[in-house]
Amino acid sequence: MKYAGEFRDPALAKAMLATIEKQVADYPGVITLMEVCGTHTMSIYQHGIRNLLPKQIRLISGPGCPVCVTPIEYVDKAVAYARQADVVIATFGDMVRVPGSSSSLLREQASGAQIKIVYSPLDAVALAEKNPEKIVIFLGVGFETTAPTIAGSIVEAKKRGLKNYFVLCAHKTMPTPMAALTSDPELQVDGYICPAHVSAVIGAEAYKPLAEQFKVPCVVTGFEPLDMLRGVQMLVQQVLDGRAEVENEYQRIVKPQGNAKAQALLADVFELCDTGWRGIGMIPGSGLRIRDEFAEFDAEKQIPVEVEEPKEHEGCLCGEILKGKVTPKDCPLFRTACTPENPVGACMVSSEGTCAAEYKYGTD
Amino acid sequence: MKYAGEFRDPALAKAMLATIEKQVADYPGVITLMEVCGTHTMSIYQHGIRNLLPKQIRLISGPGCPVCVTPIEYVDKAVAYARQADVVIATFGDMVRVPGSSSSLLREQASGAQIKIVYSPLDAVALAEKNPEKIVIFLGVGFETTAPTIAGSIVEAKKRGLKNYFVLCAHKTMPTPMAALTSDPELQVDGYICPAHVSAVIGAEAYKPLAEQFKVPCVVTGFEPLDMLRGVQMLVQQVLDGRAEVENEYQRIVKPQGNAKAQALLADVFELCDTGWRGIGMIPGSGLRIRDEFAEFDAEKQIPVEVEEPKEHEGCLCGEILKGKVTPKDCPLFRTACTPENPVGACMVSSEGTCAAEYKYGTD
Amino acid sequence: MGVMLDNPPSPQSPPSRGGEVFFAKELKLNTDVILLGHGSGGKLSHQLLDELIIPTLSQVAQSDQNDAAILEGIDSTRLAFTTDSYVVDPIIFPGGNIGDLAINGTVNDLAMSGARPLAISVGLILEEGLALAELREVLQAMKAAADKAQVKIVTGDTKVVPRGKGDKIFINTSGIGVFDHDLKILGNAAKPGDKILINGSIGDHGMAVLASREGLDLQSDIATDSMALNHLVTKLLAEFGENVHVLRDPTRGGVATTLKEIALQSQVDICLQETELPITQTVAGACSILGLDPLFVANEGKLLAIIDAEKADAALALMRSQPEGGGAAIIGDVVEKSSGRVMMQTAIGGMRAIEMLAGEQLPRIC
Amino acid sequence: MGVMLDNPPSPQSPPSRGGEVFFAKELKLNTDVILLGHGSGGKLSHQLLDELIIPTLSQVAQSDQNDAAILEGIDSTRLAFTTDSYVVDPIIFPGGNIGDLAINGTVNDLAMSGARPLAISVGLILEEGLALAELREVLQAMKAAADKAQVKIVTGDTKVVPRGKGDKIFINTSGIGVFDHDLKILGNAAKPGDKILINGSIGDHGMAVLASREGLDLQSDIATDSMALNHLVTKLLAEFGENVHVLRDPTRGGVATTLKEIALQSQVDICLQETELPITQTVAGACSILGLDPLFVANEGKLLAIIDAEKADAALALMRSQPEGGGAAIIGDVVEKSSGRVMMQTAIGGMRAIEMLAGEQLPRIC
Amino acid sequence: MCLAVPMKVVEIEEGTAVCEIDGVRREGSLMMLDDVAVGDYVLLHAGFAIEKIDPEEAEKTLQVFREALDAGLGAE
Amino acid sequence: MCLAVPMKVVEIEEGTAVCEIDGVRREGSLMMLDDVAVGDYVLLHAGFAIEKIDPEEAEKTLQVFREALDAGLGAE
Ligand code: SF4
Ligand code: SF4
Ligand SMILES: [Mg+2]
Ligand SMILES: [Mg+2]
Ligand SMILES: [Mg+2]
Ligand SMILES: [Mg+2]
Ligand SMILES: [Mg+2]
Ligand SMILES: [Mg+2]
Ligand SMILES: [Mg+2]
Ligand SMILES: [Mg+2]
Ligand SMILES: [Mg+2]
Ligand SMILES: [Mg+2]
Repeated sequence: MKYAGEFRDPALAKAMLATIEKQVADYPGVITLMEVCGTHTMSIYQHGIRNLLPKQIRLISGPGCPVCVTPIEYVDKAVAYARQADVVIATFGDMVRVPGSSSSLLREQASGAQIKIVYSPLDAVALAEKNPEKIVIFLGVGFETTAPTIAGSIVEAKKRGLKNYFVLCAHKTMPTPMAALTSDPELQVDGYICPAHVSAVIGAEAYKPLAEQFKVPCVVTGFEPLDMLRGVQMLVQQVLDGRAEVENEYQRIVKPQGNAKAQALLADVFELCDTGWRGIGMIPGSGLRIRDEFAEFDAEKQIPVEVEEPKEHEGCLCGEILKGKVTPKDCPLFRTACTPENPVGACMVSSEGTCAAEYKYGTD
Repeated sequence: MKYAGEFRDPALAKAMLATIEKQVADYPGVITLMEVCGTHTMSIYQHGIRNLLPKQIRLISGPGCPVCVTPIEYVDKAVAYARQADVVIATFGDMVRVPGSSSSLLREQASGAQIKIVYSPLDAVALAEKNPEKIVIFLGVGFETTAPTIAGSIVEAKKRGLKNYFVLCAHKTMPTPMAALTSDPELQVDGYICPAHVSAVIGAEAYKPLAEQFKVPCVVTGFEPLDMLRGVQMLVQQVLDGRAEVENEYQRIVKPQGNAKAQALLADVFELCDTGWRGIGMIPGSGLRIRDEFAEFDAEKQIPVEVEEPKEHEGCLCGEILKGKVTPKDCPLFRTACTPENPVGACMVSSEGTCAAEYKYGTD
Repeated sequence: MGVMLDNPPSPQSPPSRGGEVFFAKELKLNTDVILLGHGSGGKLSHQLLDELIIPTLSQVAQSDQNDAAILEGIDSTRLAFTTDSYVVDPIIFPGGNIGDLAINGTVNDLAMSGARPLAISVGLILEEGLALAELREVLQAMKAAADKAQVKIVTGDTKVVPRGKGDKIFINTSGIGVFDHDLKILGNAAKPGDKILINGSIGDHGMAVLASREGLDLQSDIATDSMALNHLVTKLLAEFGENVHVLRDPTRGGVATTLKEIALQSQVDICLQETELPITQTVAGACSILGLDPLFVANEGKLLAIIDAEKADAALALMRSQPEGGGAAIIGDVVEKSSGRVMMQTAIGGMRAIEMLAGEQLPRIC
Repeated sequence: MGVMLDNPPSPQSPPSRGGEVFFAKELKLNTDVILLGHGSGGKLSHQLLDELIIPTLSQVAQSDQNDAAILEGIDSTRLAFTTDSYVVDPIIFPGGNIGDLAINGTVNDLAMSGARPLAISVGLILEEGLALAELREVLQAMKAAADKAQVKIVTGDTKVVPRGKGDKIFINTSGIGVFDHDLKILGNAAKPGDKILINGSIGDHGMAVLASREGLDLQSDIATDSMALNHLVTKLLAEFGENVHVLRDPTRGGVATTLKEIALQSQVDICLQETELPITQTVAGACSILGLDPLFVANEGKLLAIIDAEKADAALALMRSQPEGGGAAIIGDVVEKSSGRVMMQTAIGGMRAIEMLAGEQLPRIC
Repeated sequence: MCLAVPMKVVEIEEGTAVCEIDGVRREGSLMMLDDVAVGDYVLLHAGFAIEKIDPEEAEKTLQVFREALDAGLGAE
Repeated sequence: MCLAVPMKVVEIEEGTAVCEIDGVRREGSLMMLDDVAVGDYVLLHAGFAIEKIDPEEAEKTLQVFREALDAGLGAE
């Protein structure tokens, strides 16, 4: 695995760990770093990074799993669509287990709904083209990494003249919630491990206002273990130096200005909107909605559906976890009532969710 | 089984057999009686009647199995309809095994066609009502016993305002082909065992022209073993007496004029037409077609379909068998290439067919 | 799963898995139906097994579950081994369901070889969306049937197929039997002169299922005859030993097909007496409406016993004295060495041949 | 069907039914696909059996077919008994098909208990419309796999379900094994200090099937690892006897789920070494595209052997010398008595827990 | 194609009769018959009552047989 | 939601690249990238190539680690 395998080299990892240990050897306090991207959360657990780091470094997880932060109303709406006879729900595999107020897509599939897990939104477009008698609704969930691929699918559907391809859109954008979080006086974050692939689209410079306004160090960091260790090392160095800059560990992918074509695609198809984050609440200007020019592909505008009253699950600490205030083990439901096969809250449903990652990979 | 069990009484059967034996004890020749109804054919085999009769009496089978006499083009058309995506073929179980030129309904079902076996044409009407997105085509095959039930279903579909119920019509009528057969100089029939339930509709008098024109005794006969024995006895007596009349053994059901309401239903929905009989050929005025007033239910008029070139199976003696000229055992394919599970010809396909009955119940 | 037959685990011991994550509240939490994940082999599979399937069928602790069950203390050098899959629609019908059917069917196949049924395996293929309540009912019927037949369910497997790729539930049962005697009960052992016995009425199972199938709209009180016959066979063999030549259960294809099979295997002619066939009026009525012949309709609690003529009456008496044989009858004879014909003398004294079922018996009006 | 294991019928003897009506021209006449009637139990069923299934799988003459197979000359007081149903989609995939899978799977389950596989039953559930050519290919693969594993297919059953009520073909195989030794190879026998061995690379089967499934559009040369492991087990047991504590095949749920099961059953902690896991580059590549973890992907020709540490290197050497074990590796240790945790030391030296598969592994992009 | 069964009418509602034979019930349309009453026997074919059964005629037919029997015919 | 895999472009046709990783191939749309050539490595996400990989930058990043290693860090 070229460009992945090299970044898992054990000897190099040990050298970087030693570098970090040396860095903080005399540091008396604790440096709290937040990874906002769920893929980072996964990677930390998967490679067992947390227990390799010196005790002065504390990693906490932020709201970066797009499935986890999707409001329950969205899941309920997807379920309601799934129940319509001619509708096929096309989705990435991540969404199908997410519990809505009273059901999930997997549960609806068991009752006869047509749920098709695809690898790419273009596969959903092909599905619509192949089944003109069906209504294909793709679940548009994800950050700036994924949103352009859905935008691309809409452009493609338009090009092919499809009348039966729709997107149920709940895309979110990244730096905005970080600013919202940082302005929470309870939250003490000494530095941000900034998302790898979101940044490939939006560019490293996108975090500049955050770094400058809140005086918080930001390092765009890749997902491989070496990347993560180096990102931590760079953040620690900023903290030790008293700097608060945007640095880019992941220069092999992420450019300062990001991917202009992907950004143009996003801007063509979507526009910013206010949106709710599960566990956090409404964050102005943090979502994407389909522009009027593409309203013919907007499921919500084209296909009426009645949705049940949303009902959040009780006792779940997801909101606090998404803000990085508590960890899964602080939740009384963790591992007892709430498990990956029967998730209570959003953080347990996606394999990227903080609770799911802790459940699957946590060692104590 | 009231009105069935009594007519299977062994002691009474033996008494009637003795009566017949006595009747023909001194008769030097052979009396050939033809049952024209397939249900008689079945009954003869099922009860083992043939080998109970004295050797002076020879029973031969005529063209009375409606499935057997349905032309191969009809099966091909049903198969072609079955291949249309939205079509459900509704039919009595008897039709599904009949081989067309290259397929059968059972074979098409295995390829994904929707074939629904019903007990009553009214069940097919209900099926159409319940599945408005489907086109339900009922296979209208049968003589005057069955044709009124299909007429009834059309009347019912009209009453319910159904737009998706159709009949593919190949109904045939009874006395006409008997006349056609009898005029064949090769055929030597000394008396007709006339159909039981066809006669319930058309009435015993319907055979009068036949009896009078061709000087051939006719006895309307029930299907139970006692009925059959008595029918034989009555025919033998006419032969011995030199009479050629229409008599009615089955008076508990069959009236001289038949069932006027059923006849009216037939006349309302259908009109006579020329039609082809498998193995026999065209017989003028022997078929029924749907009247123009009910054209909206006529599959052939409403639903265009392309049908393959008909291809009859080679070596089959069905035609001769339907005319009563040879018996199945005279056919070289019988029991070898031609079996009920892989029928070559029409007489093997329906359980009423002469070859099928001989295969299933014949004792040598 | 695995079980030592000599040391069955105590039924009190609960499933002994790691933490509380395995307990019932979870199963109840959001699975009123089977989900695809219940066939994944992972945690949902284990939950389904631990919460429902194993406690219902066998009470084997999870810690005793292995790739294969171990049967100990086998003292027979001869084994009977059989398998059958059950695919009936509907899965629940008057008098039983697919669960007891699957146990009784395999118990009977073992018994028909003269073996004592010892252990049964259960392979479930569940369709996504199957109601857990239906599954529970089926499993409970399996357990009750196994208990009644005194056979243990020792190993199993559960798969889940996507909705529309199955039909609620398919069950395979395989069975092992041991021999407590040296008799050879085989389909090729019928001899001229033998009598043909059946332990009760014909066609009940097939007509019960058909009548309860959607669309035919028949109302009747016909119930399946599904029943284990091993105890009856044990008594027959104990009493009549080598005078019992053939035993076979006339399931799919009915009495006609089964007798034709035996006639061909033994190369004999068989003659049935129509007047002796035990057929209930209700079954005869339903058959007459649909144009079916009860001789070809499936039975699930019947056996055909071909027995030396000298012992036939005594065997009939024994059958009739047993709960499984109240309606027993001698229905025909093996008449002579031949190529394997089956005939029937009809009520009025005629003779007709009996062939195997050709395709399926379909409701017909011809 | 029935077969005397000591007196197998000669393969030359043709099916010995009545007349010519049973021969091949008829089967060929109009059945390029399975029809419902092939499951009726009647003549079409017999034709399918006599023309295709029996000649392909077992060559038992029809006259020897009974409700149960008879196995003679059993000289073991202990038996292993196992069952599995196979429901894979697609039924034919790179390197194999559902047929050899079904044989190998049951052979392996017997072998994992330390038993010598003796006899296998085959229960087929065919979907109306299945192409006979596909069925033939599957059956031929079954026979070849059984021959290779030196196990006999002795009894079987065939059902047909209506189109849309099945998925081409489901196969149940059940198996009986006998013991040539007194060893107890059980899932609860892992001991602290033991080494964990695997006979080759991980995840090949699951990824081969997934990659050949419609819609994912992956191209690769990944082939199933499906293989019978009984010969390998025989050698391991002959050489290392009671030093072999646990054997298990990591099928559904993969290596992770299987080790978690063993850890729970034996109440021990297990620690894997990520760097020691044999995973081919291609499987790793396919997993990374779909976001799957190879530890949870199914294997069908692999065994996990938990072996006394002292013999682990010798056992590894033996495995590597065998055709089934060329890629064998020691992948971890049993570390201590505990409540049954499985951990993995990652390549960079971190530690992570391994749980069972939760639901199904779904292709994901998170 | 002419299989028909004699069944007893046990209920009538809106042109449809519930017909019974030996404990088995099935609905049949009365579209082709007038004056059917509960207790009558009808011949059911493909879900339609196609004719009533005349008990007197049935009896008369059987009488012919009984006379033959009484005349000593068929007695072994 | 940001799983993406570095893959080598082995074929390009009409805006679509065949991408390969260790013997596994999958098509990816080039809608978001200009100037992709066969032999380039791209990051594939949900069927789209979302960015090219810069080999020099990759090398530079690894170099930092190698220097730490050469400095004797992490050696046991
Ligand atoms: S463990 Fe479950 S209930 Fe608790 S915070 Fe996490 S998702 Fe919510
Ligand atoms: S046996 Fe077959 S081929 Fe011969 S006449 Fe009869 S139907 Fe035709
Ligand atoms: Mg196993
Ligand atoms: Mg069996
Ligand atoms: Mg059986
Ligand atoms: Mg299993
Ligand atoms: Mg179903
Ligand atoms: Mg049997
Ligand atoms: Mg098993
Ligand atoms: Mg297995
Ligand atoms: Mg069977
Ligand atoms: Mg299918």
